[in-house]
Amino acid sequence: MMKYAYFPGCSANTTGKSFTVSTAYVAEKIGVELVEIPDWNCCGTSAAALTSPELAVALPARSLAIADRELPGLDVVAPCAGCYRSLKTSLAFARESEENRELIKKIINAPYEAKADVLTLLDVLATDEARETIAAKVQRKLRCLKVACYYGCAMVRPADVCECDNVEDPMEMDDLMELIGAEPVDWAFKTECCGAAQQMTIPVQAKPMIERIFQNAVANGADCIVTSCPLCMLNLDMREAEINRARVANGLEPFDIPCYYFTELIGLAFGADPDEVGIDIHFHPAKTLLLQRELDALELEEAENIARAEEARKKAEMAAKIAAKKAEKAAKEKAAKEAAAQAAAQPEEGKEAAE
Amino acid sequence: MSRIGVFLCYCGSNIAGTVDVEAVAEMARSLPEVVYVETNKYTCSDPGQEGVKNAIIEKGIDRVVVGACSPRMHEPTWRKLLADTPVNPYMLEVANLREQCSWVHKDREVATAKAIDLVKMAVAKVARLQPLHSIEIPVHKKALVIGGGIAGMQTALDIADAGFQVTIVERETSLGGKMVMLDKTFPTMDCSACICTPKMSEVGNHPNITVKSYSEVENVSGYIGNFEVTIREKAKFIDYNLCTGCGACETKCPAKVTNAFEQGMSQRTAIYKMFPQAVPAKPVIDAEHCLKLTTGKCGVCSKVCPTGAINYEDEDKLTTETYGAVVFATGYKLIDWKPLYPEYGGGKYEDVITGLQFERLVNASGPTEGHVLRPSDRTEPKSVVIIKCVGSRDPNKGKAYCSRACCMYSAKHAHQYLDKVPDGKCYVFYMDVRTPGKGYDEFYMNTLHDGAQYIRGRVSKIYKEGDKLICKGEDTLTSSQVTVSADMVVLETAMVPADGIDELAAKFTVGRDADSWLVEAHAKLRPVETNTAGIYLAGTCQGPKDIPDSVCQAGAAASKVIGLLNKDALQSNPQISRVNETLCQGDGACVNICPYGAISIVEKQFRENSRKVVRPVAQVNPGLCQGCGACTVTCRAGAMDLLGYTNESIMREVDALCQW
Amino acid sequence: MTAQDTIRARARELLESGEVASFVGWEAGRFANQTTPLIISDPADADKLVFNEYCVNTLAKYVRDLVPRGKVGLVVRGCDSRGIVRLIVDQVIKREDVYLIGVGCPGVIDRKSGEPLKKCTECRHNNPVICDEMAGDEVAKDAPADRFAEVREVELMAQPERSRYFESIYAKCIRCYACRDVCPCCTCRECFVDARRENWVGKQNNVAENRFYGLTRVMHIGDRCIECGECERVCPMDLPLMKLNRKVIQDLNDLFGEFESSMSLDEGPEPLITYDLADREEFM
Amino acid sequence: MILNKKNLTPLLESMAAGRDVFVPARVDGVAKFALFGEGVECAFDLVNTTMPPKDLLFPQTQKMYHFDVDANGNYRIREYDESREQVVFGIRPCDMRSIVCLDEVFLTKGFVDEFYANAREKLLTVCIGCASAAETCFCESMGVDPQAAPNADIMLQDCGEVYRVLAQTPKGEAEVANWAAFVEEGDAEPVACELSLAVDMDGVVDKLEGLYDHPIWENLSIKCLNCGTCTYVCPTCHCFDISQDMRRKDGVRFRCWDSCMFSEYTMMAGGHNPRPEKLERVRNRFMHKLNFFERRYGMSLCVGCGRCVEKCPVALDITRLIDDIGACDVVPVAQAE
Amino acid sequence: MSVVETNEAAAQVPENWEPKIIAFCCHWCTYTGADLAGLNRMNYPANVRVLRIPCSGRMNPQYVIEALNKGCDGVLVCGCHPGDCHYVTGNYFARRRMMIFKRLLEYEGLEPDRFQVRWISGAEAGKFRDTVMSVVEQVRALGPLNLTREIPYFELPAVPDGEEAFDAVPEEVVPEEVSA
Repeated sequence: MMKYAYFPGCSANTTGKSFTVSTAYVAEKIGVELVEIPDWNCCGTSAAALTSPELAVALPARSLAIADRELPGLDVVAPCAGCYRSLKTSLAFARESEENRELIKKIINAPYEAKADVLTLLDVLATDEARETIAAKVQRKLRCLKVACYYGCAMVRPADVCECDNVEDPMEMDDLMELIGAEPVDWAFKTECCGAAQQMTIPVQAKPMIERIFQNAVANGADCIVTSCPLCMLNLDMREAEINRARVANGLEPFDIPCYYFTELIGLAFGADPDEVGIDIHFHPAKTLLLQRELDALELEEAENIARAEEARKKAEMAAKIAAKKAEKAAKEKAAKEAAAQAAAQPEEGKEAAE
Repeated sequence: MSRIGVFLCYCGSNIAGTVDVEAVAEMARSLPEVVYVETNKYTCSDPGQEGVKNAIIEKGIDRVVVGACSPRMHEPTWRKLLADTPVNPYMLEVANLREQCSWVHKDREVATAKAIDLVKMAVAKVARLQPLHSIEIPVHKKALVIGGGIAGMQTALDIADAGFQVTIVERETSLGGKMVMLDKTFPTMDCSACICTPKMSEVGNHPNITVKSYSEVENVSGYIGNFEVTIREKAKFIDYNLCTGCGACETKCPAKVTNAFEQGMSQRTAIYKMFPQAVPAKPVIDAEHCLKLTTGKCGVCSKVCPTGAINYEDEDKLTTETYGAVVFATGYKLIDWKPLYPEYGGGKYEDVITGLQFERLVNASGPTEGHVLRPSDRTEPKSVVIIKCVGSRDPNKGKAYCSRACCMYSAKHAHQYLDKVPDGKCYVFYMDVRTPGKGYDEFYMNTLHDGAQYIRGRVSKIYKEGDKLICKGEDTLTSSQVTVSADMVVLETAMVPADGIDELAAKFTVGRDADSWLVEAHAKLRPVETNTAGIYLAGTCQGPKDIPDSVCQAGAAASKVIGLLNKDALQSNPQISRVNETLCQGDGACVNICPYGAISIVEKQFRENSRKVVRPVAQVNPGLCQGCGACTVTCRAGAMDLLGYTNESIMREVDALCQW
Repeated sequence: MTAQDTIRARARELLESGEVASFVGWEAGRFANQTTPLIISDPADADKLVFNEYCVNTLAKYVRDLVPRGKVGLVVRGCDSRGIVRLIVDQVIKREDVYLIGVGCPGVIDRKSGEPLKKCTECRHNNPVICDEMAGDEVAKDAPADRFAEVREVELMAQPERSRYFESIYAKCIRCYACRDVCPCCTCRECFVDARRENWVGKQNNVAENRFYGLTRVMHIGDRCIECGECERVCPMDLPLMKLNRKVIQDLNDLFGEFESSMSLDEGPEPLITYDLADREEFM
Repeated sequence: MILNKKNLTPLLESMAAGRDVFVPARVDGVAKFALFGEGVECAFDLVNTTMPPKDLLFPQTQKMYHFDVDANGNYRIREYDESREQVVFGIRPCDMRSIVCLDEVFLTKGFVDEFYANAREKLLTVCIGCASAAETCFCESMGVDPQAAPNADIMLQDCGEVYRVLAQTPKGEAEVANWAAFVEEGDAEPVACELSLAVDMDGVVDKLEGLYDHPIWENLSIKCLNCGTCTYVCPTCHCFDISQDMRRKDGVRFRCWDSCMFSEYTMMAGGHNPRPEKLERVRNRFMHKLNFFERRYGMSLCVGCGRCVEKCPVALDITRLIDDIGACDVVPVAQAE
Repeated sequence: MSVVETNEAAAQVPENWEPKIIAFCCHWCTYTGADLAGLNRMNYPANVRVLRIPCSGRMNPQYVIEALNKGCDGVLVCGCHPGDCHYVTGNYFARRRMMIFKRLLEYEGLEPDRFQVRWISGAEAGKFRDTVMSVVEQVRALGPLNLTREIPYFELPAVPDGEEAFDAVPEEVVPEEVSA
């Protein structure tokens, strides 16, 4: 039974609504219990560090302290990458030395042992137990859907805090996609920055960062981009229209790349209807591609069935010919043996006759 | 009773100016065991020295104190002077009355009092000194050069030309090292093989040089003049006396092995010559990949060999010889950039290659016969990006130092590329261009004129889009972002020491710095010597450098070796440690404190209280001991003492100073 | 089977089988609860061996004179075993020269006062660190309060007071060298005090010469001291010698990292005969 | 004549007027004879001091001569004489008996050691008998009466509350003469002092001569540490070494205690050592205590004070040796002609 | 054994008292630095006498005790900067030994400034001069070393009036015959 303390984060019921809905759906389906941390507070990703370093460390620590106290023994899951990084940095700071923990305790004036670990949703779903249940629960493989897995920066950097295996080329989400039948594409912008807040402050310079991501995805044959961070989703999905407008103005082909949360696709694979997993509230139209690919999948299946049937027929034919040949050979041998036996028997008859 | 002579010098007015030398002389006469005191205007002058010599002989003096300038200045002079008298040159103590007394104190009375103290200390010390004699250390007139690259070969040639026997130990199957892999050499662009292979054949045929290819140093003992080195000649499975080098076997061998010489861009057979002009020009069987040796099947080469030179039962051969001097010329290798730079693809993209790979591409005997074809699809790259300082000057991911030669050979690469692909575009991302040699900057200017586009900035990311390699970087001069889509990228990676240098250097107790480069005795004044006497350095093993510098160092190292081997014997430094065996308990505390490994524990037989006893005692190797005295302090019983600075003499010096 | 019986039985067996040439233990002394070291080579004497909470002496150093006669059997508690390790690491004897019968030590009682000895209250390793076999199982013992309490107490004194304190110590010393002769670290063939040529220490008994001897001895054994406390116990003038030894041990631990000397045969070199490039720099 | 114990302190104060009076006291935790004065409280309750009183007659380090070279270059030697009028008050009978031994060594047989002689003349010995004994005392076995000291100037026999004063020498009588204020007439019976430890000494001296190679020395010496404790706390040990402390042109020649237990004691030039091993050294010490001295001076050099038994780090016990010698069955060798 | 009385005579500072400091300098670096100070005609107080040893690794703590016992008021030990040692590792060992020894001496009541160790390279003439000047000032401030030591205070024996010296050889003494 997989049970975790759940830190939703501010985007859960706002911009990241579909992420939360699909996460709930998937979690319920594979039996992962996410117990929300009571009275959790903002993780401070956006502005805390600007005001004071102590605040940036203490804000997330308060929620972690509540988790330690209320939900002892449970690790904390923070699906949103921004929350994950803040919590993880605070945890690393607390575990670094005794004085650091004392400082935090003084600020949040509550006991805090920094026992619970902080995980991303990917870590949770990447465990063997979760993978088995996912594989078992898959009803419809999302075949011929080419996905470009986009991890963003917050989940992987800084490497020593986020304990990421390969900062440039992580594979956790790719493996999950393979599990549900999709085809992850090998591309180079998995952890490239999406411009995050800069999209608001210096949009002109930041726009190309997103455009490049789409360009590389398309260049490597991806149909869509799968991500696990509400902010990345926001930047990619919401700003695709603007970028397309700009491209059309410059006479370039507009992109048609929908973006999904990986939990949405897993939900689909479990047979969920797109609306159930929050695919209805995307900026860029996301359903048409799914239907298209569903159709392709069916056609592919059909073609495969035909091919398989053809193969079976051919095999049967050849088997029959072999059997016929074998029977013929056996018959010939029997005949030869009888002839030989008769020849041996004659001299005896001759001999008997002679006595 | 010893007869001490004290000779005080005026040094013109340098000492007499603030020290009342006569008063000091007067005091000295009253010191016990002092029989003769003489003052002199210039003791170091010839007449002065004559005066001292006569006084010594006349008065039968057996110990001498000279109160004059610093011992660092004229101690050798006084020692030579004593050599002509019956007095042993080490029965001498110098009181520094000039640099540390007259020159640094103004008050005449205070300076004289200090001078008196210094002379008293000197007299007290000289009274306890013993005559010391240096011993002769035989010098074996043979040199060992480790490494057969250009540095090793040049050193060996110079030593051999001076008439001494030289052995070159080369780990690879042929001489040549990295230089023979190159195509052209800057700044003159003359073909590397054309200037390297003649050297190789000269070495191969030189009567005084024995080349031990495919061999490594197994272990070492001994000291300067007498290095006992055991060399392991790995099994070649080919009898070099019979083999004519015809190459028939190489053509028939079915095995396919990635060719390290071609930087992994082509295949070679199990029985192979590293490259056509290899010296020795005979193949070697690679035991790991030869089907016969691994699975027992095949054996084609022995069938086709006209002279029957193949012998599958060949074994490693260990030979031990004594050498007078050892020269390290172990060279360098390129840093393994793949794990360090995932942002450049981390080795995923086949067309992101290193400088040496590029050298093989443009080399006529390389995998592409000199045509610049990119490894992935063997098409001619129309645009190439060269990135400098990959791994160099990068303390976070690579090495902090600058690898010195890459600025020049990256310009060479650009020039070669533009030369071979006239319509090609070449971009060079750089931080700085360092061209510190004769004709170097002109060479760089030519490359600029050829049309190479130098962009000042680092490449932050390389990714593949379609069949293009997109290089994202910045141009700090225009402070703008730059994206270049290239067909091929050449990384000029950092130089690091060759593999296995730590173990090899440890065997010779040669120091290494934090990056494992061998440590020279003195960065400026003794760049080719090491702290271990008799061991010298040449080439990139001492640090990144280009071919001209390597050859320079090779010549320097050779001259040092020749200087050493010219002597039939060496005078050992007599001021070394000496063991008092009755006190020594053989606990070995001194052994691991000696920086030169000069002390060993040996079992010896003694007669103690009319009983024969065998027990371990320490033994000092006069050739290795440099006389630092660290062992005398760790020896609690005081069994180890340093001649020239014995515990007793220092104690009496302290006593002499303290009792007014 | 008490530990004492096991020791007696094993001693007899070892001597009879000839596996050891001599066996070192304790025997009862003349007075009540008094023990004295006993070295036997005849199996019959094995029954004289005793082991109780009055075995005051540390036996390690006797092995040095017995090894020429052949293998030596020895009863070892915590301090004895560390003494043996010290002798082996200092190459005075070899490991195969001794056969060690380990025994857990409950702490030795002073036969007069009935109180545990000072060295036993401060003991941190009462079970043998090496032994060939155990006679009786290990004895749990809670670690002493504060290993460097005495040292800190002296460090807190003002400088003139500390100077007078140590001058009074060196005034009492009668230079009988019992502390040197009992210490397993002091195994030089000829001690520096007898080096007449260097004349480090004069033969007269005054504060200056006693200070020279005291300071030098601490510097010689400081990084190898096994803290057995024997030097303090045997000193006829009851000088607090461990205050000096523990001061050096405390500084070594603070400056160069924890080093417990003589705990195993393959421990690294002692702190003062090795170095670390990252050592603290305070002389620049 | 009797002296009430209460009057002890006033008596001491009066005696200390012109002279140094040494009393048994605990100084910095060490029981020894210290100069009576303020800050030193007497410890007559001590059975005996750790450091013997021999230090007053034969100090651990005694300056003998000062020598230098005078203006015209010849040697000039000046002798130190640090002897002063001293009183040792509270010395025990066994230590008084040890002074007899020291007198024999330093004053008889043809050479008078004037340093010792000066000190000895100026010493007034006031011996106090023992009412009780420590567990290590065995003076009776060595022929010492715990309540009597024939060679003491004044003998105070402990009679419980009072001392019985016996002036035994002219000097003693002169001294007692001016004790008038503190003593009363009358007599008292000295308390008998029983000793728990006794050894049988008869025949031991002769037997020792036959035991030269007997294994008892081996068993005894093997556990000795060869430190100098026993020799330095022993009241009768009198071996010394002479050395000098040089300065450039002058120096002091001094005498200092030495111990036959140190290997360096018998180290000869060239490295030969007649007593190289512990066995020879331990045997030599006990032979000197129990045999050599007897043969030369007719008295045992061990007074049974028990200090060495008390202070030996390895509890090497002379009394057990004597018992073992008694138990040996070796026939004594004929008397040397 | 007389009760310990620290040398009262040493406690009062004689009026023209000058601190006597011995400096053990390593031949390759500090001694060269000192010579360089001379070449540059720098000036520093003359209270320091330099004793040349091959390397700071040669510095035996027993020399320091000897110096303090025999009359020095301060001891300075100098060597090459760690890493520059001519004998490669000499000063690494010295650094550890001197750190421990300095703490031990201070523990025994020696004022910290009386025993100092400094790494001075062959080029740091200025640093040598400054070190000498600061050590001399610090020791002068501390006054004479207040440590019990008999050596400098040979109380000369009182010469009996009129008699200059006596014959070293005592008069003939006839040994009594040995008593039975």
